[in-house]
Amino acid sequence: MADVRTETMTVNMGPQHPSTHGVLRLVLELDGETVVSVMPTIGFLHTGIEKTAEQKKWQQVIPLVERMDYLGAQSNSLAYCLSVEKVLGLEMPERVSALRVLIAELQRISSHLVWFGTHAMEIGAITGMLYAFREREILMNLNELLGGFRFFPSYIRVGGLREDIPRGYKEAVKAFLDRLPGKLDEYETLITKNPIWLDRTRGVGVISYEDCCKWGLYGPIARAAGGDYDVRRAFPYCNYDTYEFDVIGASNGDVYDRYLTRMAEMRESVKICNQALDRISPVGAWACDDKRVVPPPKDQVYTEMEALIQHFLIYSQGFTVPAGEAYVPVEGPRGEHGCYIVSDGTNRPCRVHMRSPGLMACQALHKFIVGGMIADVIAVIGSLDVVMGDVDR
Amino acid sequence: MSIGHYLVLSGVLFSIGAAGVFLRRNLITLLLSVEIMLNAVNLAFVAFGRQQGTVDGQIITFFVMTVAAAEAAVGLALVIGLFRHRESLNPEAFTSLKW
Amino acid sequence: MDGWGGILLLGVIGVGFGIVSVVLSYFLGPRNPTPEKLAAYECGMPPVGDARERQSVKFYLIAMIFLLFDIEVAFLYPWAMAMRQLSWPGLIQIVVFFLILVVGYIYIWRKGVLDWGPEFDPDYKHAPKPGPAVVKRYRYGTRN
Amino acid sequence: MFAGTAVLGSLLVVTQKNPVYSVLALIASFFGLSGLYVLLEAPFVAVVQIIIYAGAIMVLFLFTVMLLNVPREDAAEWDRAHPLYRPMAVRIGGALAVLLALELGWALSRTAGLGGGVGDEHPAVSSVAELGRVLFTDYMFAFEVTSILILVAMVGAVILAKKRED
Amino acid sequence: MTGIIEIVTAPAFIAYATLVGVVFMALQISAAVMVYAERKVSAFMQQRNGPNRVGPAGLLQPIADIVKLFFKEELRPKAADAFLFSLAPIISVTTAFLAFAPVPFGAPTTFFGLLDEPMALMISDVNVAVLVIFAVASMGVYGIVLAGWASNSKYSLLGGLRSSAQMISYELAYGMSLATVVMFAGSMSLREIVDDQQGYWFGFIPQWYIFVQPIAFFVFACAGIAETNRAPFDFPEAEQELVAGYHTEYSSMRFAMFFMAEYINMVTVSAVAVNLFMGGWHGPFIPPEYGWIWFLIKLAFLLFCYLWLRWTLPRFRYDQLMSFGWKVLLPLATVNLLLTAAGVLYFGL
Amino acid sequence: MTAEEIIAAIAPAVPGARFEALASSDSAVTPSLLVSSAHLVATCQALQGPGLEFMAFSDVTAVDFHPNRDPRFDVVYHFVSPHRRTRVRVKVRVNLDEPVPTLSELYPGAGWPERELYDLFGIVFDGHADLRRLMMPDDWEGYPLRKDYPVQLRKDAQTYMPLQITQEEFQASMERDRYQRTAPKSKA
Amino acid sequence: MGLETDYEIPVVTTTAEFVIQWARRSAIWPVTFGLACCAIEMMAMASSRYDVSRFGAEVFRGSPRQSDLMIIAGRLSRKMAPALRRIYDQMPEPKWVISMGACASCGGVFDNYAIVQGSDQVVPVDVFIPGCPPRPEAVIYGIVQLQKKIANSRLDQSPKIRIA
Repeated sequence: MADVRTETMTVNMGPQHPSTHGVLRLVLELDGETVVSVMPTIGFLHTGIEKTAEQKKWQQVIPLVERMDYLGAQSNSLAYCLSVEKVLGLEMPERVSALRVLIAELQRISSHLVWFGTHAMEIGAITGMLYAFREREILMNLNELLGGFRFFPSYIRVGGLREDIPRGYKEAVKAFLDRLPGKLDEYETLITKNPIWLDRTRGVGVISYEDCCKWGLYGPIARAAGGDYDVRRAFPYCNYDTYEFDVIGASNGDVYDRYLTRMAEMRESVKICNQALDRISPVGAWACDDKRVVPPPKDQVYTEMEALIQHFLIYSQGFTVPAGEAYVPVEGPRGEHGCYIVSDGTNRPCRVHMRSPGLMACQALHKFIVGGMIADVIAVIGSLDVVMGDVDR
Repeated sequence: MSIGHYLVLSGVLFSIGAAGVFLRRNLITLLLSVEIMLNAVNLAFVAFGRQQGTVDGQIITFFVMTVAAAEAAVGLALVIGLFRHRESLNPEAFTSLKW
Repeated sequence: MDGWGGILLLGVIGVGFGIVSVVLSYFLGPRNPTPEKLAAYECGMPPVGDARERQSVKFYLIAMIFLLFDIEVAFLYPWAMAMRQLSWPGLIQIVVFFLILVVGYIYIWRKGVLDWGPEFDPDYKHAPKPGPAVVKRYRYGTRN
Repeated sequence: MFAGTAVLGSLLVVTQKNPVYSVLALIASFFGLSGLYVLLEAPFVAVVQIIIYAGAIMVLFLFTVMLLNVPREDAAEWDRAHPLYRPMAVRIGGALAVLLALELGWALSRTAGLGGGVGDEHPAVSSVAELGRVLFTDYMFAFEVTSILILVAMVGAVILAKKRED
Repeated sequence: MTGIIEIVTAPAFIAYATLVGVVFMALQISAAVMVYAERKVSAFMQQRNGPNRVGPAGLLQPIADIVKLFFKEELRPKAADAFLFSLAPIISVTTAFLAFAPVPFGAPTTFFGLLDEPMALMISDVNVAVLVIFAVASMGVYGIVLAGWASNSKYSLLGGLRSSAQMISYELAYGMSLATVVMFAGSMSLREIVDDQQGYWFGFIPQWYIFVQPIAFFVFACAGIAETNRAPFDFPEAEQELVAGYHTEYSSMRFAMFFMAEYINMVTVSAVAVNLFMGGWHGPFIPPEYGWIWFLIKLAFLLFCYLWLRWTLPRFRYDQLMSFGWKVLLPLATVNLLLTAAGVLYFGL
Repeated sequence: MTAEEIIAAIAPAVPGARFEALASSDSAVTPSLLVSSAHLVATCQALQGPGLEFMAFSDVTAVDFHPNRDPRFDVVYHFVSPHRRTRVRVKVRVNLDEPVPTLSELYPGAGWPERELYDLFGIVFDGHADLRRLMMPDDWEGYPLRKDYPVQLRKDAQTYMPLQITQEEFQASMERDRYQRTAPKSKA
Repeated sequence: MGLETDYEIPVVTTTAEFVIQWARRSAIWPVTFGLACCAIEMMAMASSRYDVSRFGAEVFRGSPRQSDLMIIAGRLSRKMAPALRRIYDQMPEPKWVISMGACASCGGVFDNYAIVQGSDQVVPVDVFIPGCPPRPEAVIYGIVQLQKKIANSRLDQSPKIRIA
């Protein structure tokens, strides 16, 4: 209708906006408070990581891919390492896999905590954010203990891990895992049954499971819409099939269900972490024993000529990966993080590509937003848990 | 202050309002001018009521206000409807009785 | 009449305070305008179009209903003050008054004037009523 | 002083070309009038004047102005069809207004007994309770009719404004 | 001339002028205190320290804020309407000050015998005080709507429109709840309403209207929070949606004035609530002469509740806000009003 | 499910197409097959068919083998069947300036990744509704992810933004400026 | 303009200068402007463990009109640079910029076509904070350094150098 058209208003949201999770830009067409159309624009954080990775050696790519999805950093590096190892044909010892599972699940908790904090803050419960960041600080400390770095420890390496876990790490993780469920209860008392929260999130941003598949939105979004697809179960990696845990889902596919799904996922992650902790012996293998990739132990480097040369080679020109390709999906905090690598047989990758769940979410944004209100836009973006580093790469 | 002062003021306001109605070519300003005229009348009512020592003047003022409010609501709704149709606020654009 | 002087005085003080601080700040602050600085803020993007677009008619309707109910409230106060003298007949009057207005209230409610949500316009998608929010747990069991 | 405000405000209403300013000037004018009401010892009317006129009717006007985005069109209108550019309209309109003013003045001058101070003869009735009593006894019927009026206005305005959206 | 001097030098006038000055300053200071309290209370709720570097325990923080804002550059977007852009914050802050005029904050006092006859601790004792508060509240809309419109920025405009629509929607409920109290007390003067709440039931429950009129208090509190645009109705401040709402384009002192107006409005609404529902300055243990201490205690409690809500509750969505105002509060207030009227007449209270 | 099984299942539905099973390091989980770009859409339709049900779009990317191979680009699609828990990789080999049919009709999720490939590789997708640059600024030159594009680029950062408005909007803003100029207060 | 040029009475202006600069440094309101990973650490800086509010700098304002400090938190892409510049331009003076992290300061690990190699190409930067991302303590330290810089600057010295 022509009249209605003249009464709409075009509003530009982002790139600098308090709640577009970084630098997403949305051009919204509003009729009063209702969103008539939305045009997302991305690329404000395009970092050229995939191009830069082609210039780096295989092992050097890890810090780069960690900075893609900066909240699910170690899920990214896990996906990358797994796919390189797939091309190399490496098999990891059980202890390494368990450690990787532990790290990936802690990363998931950390990412979900940030998600919870920002989501709560965007709907107005600012205090929620500070509570979530309080717990996240402990995870940051754990990272620091592990790799000397709060954010991007780069602890997962091709061929295993960087080094053995430090003394006291298991105890520290255990203490955190014991603390977390109580704190999650605290968040839930703050929010889950809050009538305003329910009003804001129920029936908002609904998507069906079929649409999720078509638009490539796996992960918590699809599971909240009724799917049960979880990479950890469907295509197990790191021996996930030997862990006892539930895949969490819900049925309505709205913002509230995504909230519930992620909250319950954190509890499941705690379960997995506990199981992984039980499997990790205090000392043991922290890398596979492939001489091509893993440098020999320090005492051998100091005493044996071959070991010294090997060490020198790995650290100067890196290792070569036979020509081939592999795509390994990993269930990251936001969905399927997959890494597609192509090697042309040299010591540098020919192509590194990360599948980005955030890109798909941004692309499908109009499915969630159109017909809703401005406030719903915020709630939806929060519930999709978009990380622009992951979207733009 | 005599009642005459109030009445003169009321008359001046009324004239201003009338001049607005006659001179302006903007429906909204026209309506505003009508409000001025109503207010002028109100002032006279209250002044007379005060002079007579009754509250009737004030009560009539209430009713005038109610009428003014109803007039504003319906008038502005008409303005909106007309504006959507003609994209103009000039009353001369609305000379035809049907569209 | 006593109190009104005070209100006027406070109003004058308030206006004066406002003007003084705006003027002071005008002279005290640095001043370095550039075209970008004076452009409208749009999250770091060049402004698209003009802000003085037409607004939704809903705002008008809300103001209109407010105006009419405001009169009702204004009539309420004299009644509230005189209620004890007027006794039951007064109450009956006001109830009748309200009942007539309730007709209008119900009418505007049914017309959707008070609804701001997406269901207001049939052009937009209806969000299905969400079912009970239950966390589903898919038990795969261990595969080993 | 209040009278000055009222007159000045009203003049500005008529002469401003931007309706937003007109609305604001009218609000100022209402404040002047409400000050006069206070002087006339009708504080309740004064406050209701502010509440209803300044607080509600003018908000409605302001919303309409914003809704229609009038200033731009009005400016264009002003350029094209400024009344001062159209001698005929000015002459007729001005003549009518002057005529009206004269007539009012004549009527006033003919009326006797305007010299006395307001409220000299009778004590002021500023009690709201008294007002309410009279309103709900003597003017009972008018009061109930008012509600019908409001109802009709409400329905009519909703129909008119929403017509195009159905 | 001498007459004027006599008036001006009369103790009553000096006391009155002092009173006005004190109230004015107190309101300004209360805004500063509220800024500090807001930051401290939020810090307390979020397990933080809050400001503690600027002055002792960060007490000078609000002063630093204000001074900084004073010396900040004034910006007026090119497309903005120059006059209205400057006028809007002035309207906001003036209405904020004005609303406090008819609010009493203590028993009439002679200032320890300095005055011949006791003077009411309020600026203006008018017999339609409740309506004056209502009227001033309805004027506050203009500051916001003009700020939004004059800025000529979309965020401002949307923020201004939605918050003004919100304010007028809640004004009705506000007026209704006030009317209920007026009807109950049979007076529109806040002083008389407060005096009507003296005494105790059963010797220990104070005769506050909050106990007889809990629904009216609830409606008043909701509407009051919405009128002052505080969480969970803080749409103009909805940073996450419209950046900063109607004052997106405001910088420097003009922004500070909106800020101040918000806090002063909070204080005023709380003060009105104290007077209407919580017995004003009446309270045990403290002689009536020092009733303002009770007043301040009650005020502080209400203000703390304000902050408490702000930092715990999520924000409503706009349509929910509007339907809450129109579909819940308004009928609730109306029914409450009529029932109260019937009750008053039936029991002959 | 191996690549051969998949080819056997879809071959009847795509007449005239020649499929080739490719070896890859992860063929146990993700079998790869190669089709010509002409049969891509039909192949994907067949993949959605019964028995395979690759309903879910996972990813599309491209690889540039510039100096080493003649059809220089591999366009690589990944599809998943969430409930059958299988995945498949479909490859198309194209050369420079050789368009690829778009899959965004079949899998709406392919829309932006295809735009990304257009942006970063310069691969044109036939029939794509909205083929614009996605990551880079609209006025960017070159396709950064090609092998013959430098990684480092020494050039100054742009600090102004070209106005991205339509002609009508521009005209409207000119109109508005005109009125501001006639207003007495403004100086210009 | 105003006090900026008016320093004929040294005692008054010195005191006034002290007070003004004290206020400016005590109430630094940052604009909410997160780009990438560093933004998360910036949020951590405001959260309970690090609590930048102790320095009066926790009032993150959404609108640049009301803020004093822009923290460029993360890598600055070429596409974002104009927007960043625009937001910087829209902040009222006096204004300061902290370049947070390696990427914002010099491009960091991302020495490639997409990233601006140092945000000082786009806006004048007052404080560079190293780290990838810097720890919240480092950011707070950077803010404290900025406070020192403000305290030691004179009112009549305009710190702004126009670039581009």
